[in-house]
Amino acid sequence: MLLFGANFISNIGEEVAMVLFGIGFANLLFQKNLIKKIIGLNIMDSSVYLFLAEKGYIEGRLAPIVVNGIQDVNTYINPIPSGLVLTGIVVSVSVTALMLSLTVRLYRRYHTLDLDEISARLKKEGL
Amino acid sequence: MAFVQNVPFFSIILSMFSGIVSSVLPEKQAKWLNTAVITLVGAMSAWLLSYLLEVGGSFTFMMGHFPAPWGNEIRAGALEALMALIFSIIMLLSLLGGRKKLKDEVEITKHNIYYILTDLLLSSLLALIYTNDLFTAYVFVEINTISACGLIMIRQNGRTIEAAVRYMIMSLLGSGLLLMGICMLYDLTGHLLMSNIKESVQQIMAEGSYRVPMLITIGLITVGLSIKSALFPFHAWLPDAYGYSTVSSAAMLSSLVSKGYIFLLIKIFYRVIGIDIIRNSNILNVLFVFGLCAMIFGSVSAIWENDIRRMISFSSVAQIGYIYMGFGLGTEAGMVASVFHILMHAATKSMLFISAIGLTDVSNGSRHFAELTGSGYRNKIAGIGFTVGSLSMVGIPCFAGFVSKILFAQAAVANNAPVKIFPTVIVLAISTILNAVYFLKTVIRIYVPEDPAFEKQQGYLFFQISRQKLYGLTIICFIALNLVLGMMSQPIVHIIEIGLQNFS
Amino acid sequence: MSQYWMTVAILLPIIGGILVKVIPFPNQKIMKIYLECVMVVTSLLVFLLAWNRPEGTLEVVHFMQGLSISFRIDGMSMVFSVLIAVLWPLAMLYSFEYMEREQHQRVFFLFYSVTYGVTLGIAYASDMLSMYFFYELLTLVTVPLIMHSLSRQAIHATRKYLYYSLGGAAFALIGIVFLMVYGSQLDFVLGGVLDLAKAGEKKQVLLVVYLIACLGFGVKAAMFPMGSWLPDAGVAPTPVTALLHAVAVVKAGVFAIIRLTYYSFGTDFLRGTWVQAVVMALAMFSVVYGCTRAVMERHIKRRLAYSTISNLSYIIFSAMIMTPLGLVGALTHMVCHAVMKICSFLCAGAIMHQTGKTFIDDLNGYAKKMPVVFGCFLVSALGLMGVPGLAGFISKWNIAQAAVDSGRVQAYLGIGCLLISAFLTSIYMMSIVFRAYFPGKEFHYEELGEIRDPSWRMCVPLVLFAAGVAGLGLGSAPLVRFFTDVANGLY
Amino acid sequence: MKAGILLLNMCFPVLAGLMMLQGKREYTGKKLARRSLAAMVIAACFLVWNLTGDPLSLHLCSLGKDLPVYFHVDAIGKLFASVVTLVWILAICFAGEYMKKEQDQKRFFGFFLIVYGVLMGLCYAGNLITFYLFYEMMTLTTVPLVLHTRTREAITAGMKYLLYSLSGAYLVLFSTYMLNRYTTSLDFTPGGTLDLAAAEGHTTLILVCACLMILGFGVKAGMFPMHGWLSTAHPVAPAPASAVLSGVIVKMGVLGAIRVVYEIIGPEVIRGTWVQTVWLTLSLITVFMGSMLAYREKILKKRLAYSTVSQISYILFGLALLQPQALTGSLLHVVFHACIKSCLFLCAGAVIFCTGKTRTDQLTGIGKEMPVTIWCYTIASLALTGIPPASGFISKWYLAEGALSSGTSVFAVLGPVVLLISALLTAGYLLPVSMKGFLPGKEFDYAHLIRKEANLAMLIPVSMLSLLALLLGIFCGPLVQYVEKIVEVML
Repeated sequence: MLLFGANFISNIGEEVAMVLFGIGFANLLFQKNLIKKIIGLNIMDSSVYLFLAEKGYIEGRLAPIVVNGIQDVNTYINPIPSGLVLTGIVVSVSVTALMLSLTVRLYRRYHTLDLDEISARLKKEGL
Repeated sequence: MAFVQNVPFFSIILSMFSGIVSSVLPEKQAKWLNTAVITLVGAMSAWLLSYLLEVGGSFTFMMGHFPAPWGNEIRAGALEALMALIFSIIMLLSLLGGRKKLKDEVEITKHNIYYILTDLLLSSLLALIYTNDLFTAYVFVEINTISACGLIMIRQNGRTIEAAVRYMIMSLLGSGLLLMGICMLYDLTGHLLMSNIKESVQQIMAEGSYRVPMLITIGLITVGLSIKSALFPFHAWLPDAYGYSTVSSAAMLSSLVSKGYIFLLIKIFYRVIGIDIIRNSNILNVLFVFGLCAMIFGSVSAIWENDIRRMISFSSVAQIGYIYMGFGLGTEAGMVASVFHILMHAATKSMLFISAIGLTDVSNGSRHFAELTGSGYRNKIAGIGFTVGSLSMVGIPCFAGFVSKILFAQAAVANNAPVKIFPTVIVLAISTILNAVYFLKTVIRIYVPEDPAFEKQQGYLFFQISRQKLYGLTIICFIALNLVLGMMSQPIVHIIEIGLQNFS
Repeated sequence: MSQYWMTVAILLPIIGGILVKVIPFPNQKIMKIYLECVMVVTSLLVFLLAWNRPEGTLEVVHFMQGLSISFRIDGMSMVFSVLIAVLWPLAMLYSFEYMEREQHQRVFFLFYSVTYGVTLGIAYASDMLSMYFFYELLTLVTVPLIMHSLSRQAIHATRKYLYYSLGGAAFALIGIVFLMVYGSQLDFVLGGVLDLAKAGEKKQVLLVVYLIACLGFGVKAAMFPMGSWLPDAGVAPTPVTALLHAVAVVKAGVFAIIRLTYYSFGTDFLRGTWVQAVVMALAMFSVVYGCTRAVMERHIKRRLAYSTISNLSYIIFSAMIMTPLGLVGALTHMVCHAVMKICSFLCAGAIMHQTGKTFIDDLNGYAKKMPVVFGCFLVSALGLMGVPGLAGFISKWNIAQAAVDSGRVQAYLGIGCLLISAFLTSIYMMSIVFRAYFPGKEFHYEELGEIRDPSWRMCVPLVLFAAGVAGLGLGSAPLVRFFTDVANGLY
Repeated sequence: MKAGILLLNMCFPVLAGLMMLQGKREYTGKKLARRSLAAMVIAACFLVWNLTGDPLSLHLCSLGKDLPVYFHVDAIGKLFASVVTLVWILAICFAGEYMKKEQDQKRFFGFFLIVYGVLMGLCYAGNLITFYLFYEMMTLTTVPLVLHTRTREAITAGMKYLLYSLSGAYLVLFSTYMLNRYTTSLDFTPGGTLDLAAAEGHTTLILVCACLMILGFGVKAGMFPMHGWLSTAHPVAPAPASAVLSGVIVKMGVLGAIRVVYEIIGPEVIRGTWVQTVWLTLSLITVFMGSMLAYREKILKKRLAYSTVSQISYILFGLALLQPQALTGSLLHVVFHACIKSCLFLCAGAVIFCTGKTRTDQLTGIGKEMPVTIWCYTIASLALTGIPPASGFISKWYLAEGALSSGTSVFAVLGPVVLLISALLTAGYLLPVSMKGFLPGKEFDYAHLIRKEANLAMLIPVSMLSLLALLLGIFCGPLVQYVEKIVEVML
């Protein structure tokens, strides 16, 4: 009953975020293909950002950018989650970049993206 | 505000900027800069520590003059200072010890990258230690991960890259969970500064609302961090990562990186959620069980290894198990024991890695036991280092290992939950036996003399202290550190106790 | 006498031993003279310390609150240290000739004399942790002695020895930690240091812990399930087997058990509990088990090793009676068995050294060629069998008296086990003697060739020990009186 | 002074024996025999000196706390001692001739003397500890006599003998441990030294101890079920040795039983209990079984050995009745059987020595070849069978009478019956030899008959023993009175 609780509709964003998080997590964990893993990672991160954004968003308010000098706090949504999302995006971008670069290296070496196959090769190399 | 209170901030910023600067420096200067910075950080932490012991208590340091809850804060207490001190010492020693090996294994152009990564690692570790802000903590966790990954793959071969990928994947899973947890916490409390979060968490708990979300949050954070610190079921990435990277990296990874996460977890327990709530939730029992499993499993798989580096790595799994078992005891004493074990293991494990490399070097770089026969004579200093490390791991009195063993056992015995007494002490004893099995097996092996003719024919080279003064010096420092931890443990334990009291 | 002499006595052989490696001796002879001097001086010092023993405790190193290394001499220490001090110089003298054919002697002598110091440390330790410290140390310093020959077999034996004793120590440590928490202190006090106020409601837990710790120490004392390292360790050179695996190491285990039972947990706490029954039963079983294995064994040293297992369990059995008389019995057998067994082991060593024969079946008729050695062997064998007038009889008598006096039926059974094992002892010792003395009609002494007794350096210790066996058997009254005082806490 | 003589009586033969063992030059049997004879004579003088005069006692030394070595010359001791000495001297005369054909005569005579010394100690032993001491020594020192010939079977027999006796000794030791607690002292005092206060409520335990004691000494006395060694060990020894073994040594088991039952535990404790029943049953079984086995045995010496088994059990039966006349009978039988059985064994020895025949069926016509020997044999056999007026009759008479007048229900009747049957069997297995010997039947060819009579050195002891067997029966007055005096003291 938790799922279809009273504020099921109003919290739709969070639920979606959770589902996405699960999907991403599962991909990152279970996919053999490295690229798909990375995609999973990105899904996971984005779901978190969605979650944060949902948290920060307040019905009927503006993005926290001061235009035509309205200083009133109540006109804007909560800026901190947005800040967090920005930071998070930075982090995830860098991580993704790193992962991709690693993948490229591995691919150059072994011409495959399958991690298990790679480790099998490595065993053969006896390194 | 006393000037010394700037130390935490300075040390973080200093190491970060030195990293940035060294990107434009040539390799040699980068090396010196890095060494200098680490030494400086160590010295400053020592100063801070003495100051904090003098005045007692702790202080928070506002960054950019924004007051809470908007600003970002740094908090320093005795325990943090101690951690920073020991970490920087160990980092310095591991770098010095592995320097020659680094020359051989990593091409010269990559060296200043290596030092950049080290600087970043140091800064992120310091940040993890000092920060008072959860999201900052998350960011630095990621930085930590990235730099660690870099340290692994700096040595170019298939193994290391594969290890790096595995490491990345696992720790990204971990940090994903951590991030989720943090977000939910933020959702629940609306704060990011630890102290504020704690207040509101206390409130929520007092009201008795949001029990399930809170539990989930605790679970997410704990699991995330324990994945990153390679607790038993999530340790698959560890042996490769530690076993094949260049030795300084291995030493630093095993002794510092994972410990940084664990320390963060402790901070979250004490300063974010509040230890009482944690104790009331069952999370500690889960950690306890996994810790015990790790203690046994790690040692067993270490026994089956016949590659010295991987063996040491597996022993790390067991040691991490000790730490979590200490958490699981759920008492102050258990926590103290765990923290001391963090220090002890950091000191000992890095020494083991460094001396193991010395042994393999005089055996044509082979890491298999068969070839290691008699290497203790070919490289005396490394042999001694390894022996001391092993004895400390087995828990012979006078060495650091013994103290933490005693602390754990005492904590277990004094535990008010009698269910945990016997499992703990028995498993402690058993894992001692297992440690003895694999470590002393190696010690005996390296001290069984190989016959000279064979050595000549193999072309084993002998270690001259005159050619590697630095290496010898490092090992000696490590041994000294170990003995200090072993024989003058009382003040250190005292500091830890104070620090933990300041936490809550 | 000043307390600091204790430290001197412990450090003297250790440093002296290490110097063997450092000083460039012109030749073996001088080194041996030097070593013997070190041994003798140390022993004299030990005798002096026992003669007028320093009062009070001497704290050497301080780890943390309650954790320190400190020395004190009480009755038990006197017994053990003097026993060691008597045996060591003689064994060293013996080893000089025995080791002549062996490789790297210097290492051997180094550790041989270091072990002396460490064992003294065990004797003088004033509390559980100090004893534990030296106990572990003993394990480590004896390792090179066992793997001295560096053969595959020796290395295997060494590993086994290491794992067993370190494991045992690990379990013993549990007991020590419990003592730290539930005891008023760690120092040895006859009658126990348990803080009954705290221990009261946790009695069962503490009993279990005692059992664990006792078995832990029992590993070194080669009690039944954990004794199998001892026969394997026989690959070590005979001086080691004789001195360490018949006396120093194994007796250290027994010593620790006595310390644990009488001086830490306290007999009043343990007497009449199920733990006493369990340990006693184990001891009784291993008494019989050891003898049986010894009868089945064909290799001289292994046979003697198994006999050691059973004899050690005599001591444990007697200690488990948990009365002053029981302690007296234990101490008596500790001393008597030490002398007898070292004598028989050294004889076995002399035989192996002179003839190169290691199996009993090859010993036919050697008694005619080596009268002295086999004479001593005969004496020790009779002593082990418990023939009156020799040491064994006295100790068995004391143990049995303690058992009878305790009035427990289990103790009566224990006496039965003692006698059964005495019978088996007569089988496995006498069969050797028979072969040596009565080789059979068709045997020709010419086959043996030029075999003769070893030189004085080997014979003197043998004869002295054999005389000791007889002497203990004939005039043990003052000794036993002294033990009684020790058991009643007069020292 | 007398104490000195007492000691000399024990030590002198031992020293003489040791000197003989250590003597470098190889003497001929005759020389050795003369020397040992001389030694024996001297020892005998000491003995005579001891016998005259009041009982004296002597505290020699103390093995340990409350383990005194204590000698006390009382009537029984004197009786046994004189019997031993008599048989010994004669046996040595015989040996001087007989041992010509054997090797290692030095060892034989040496141990022969030593055993004598030990036996003296056994007879004079004043408390249980001392008795046990010498008992063990006796076992150990007689082993070389048993396996003298060093053939494989001899050695196995020796081992068997050793192990049986030791197991018996350990049974004794066990109950010694126990009794030491429940008695006022272990000194032999007629009527027993049981400490009734301490023994209160432990009756069963004490009875068990008594039973074990009896069984333990029963081993030496060849009582069923522990008789197995006797028929193996006695025959393989050289004739003089087997003569003393079977004539004297076995009696020491009897002595032990007497000492324990009548002078430690006390007859009153045992009378009417299950212990007495067991003892009686066992002894009767042994009597019957021994004779049966002897009857079915072909080898002469083995046959004699079996007969010893049954005859000793006569004595034990007498002791078990706990009744004055029966006890008298037993003591008498001790003396008589000593003379008779050694005589018989010596005869067998002479036959083997002269003709080399061992089996009874070879002995047809032997009477013609060596008439004197066989005459002695015949007299002795008659005496053993109990034909009046020869000695055996007297003792059996007393035994039977004692049995009938003892309150024991079944055994009062059963005993005499069994005795009678076994007497018939005795006749059945002893006399045929002499019958066949003298009356070989007509198909025996007298042509090849040559006189192979043994020479004087052998004949004198044999004939003297047989005469004793006869005369002691006819002029038994003084002996009987002496024995009755002893019995009065005891019961």
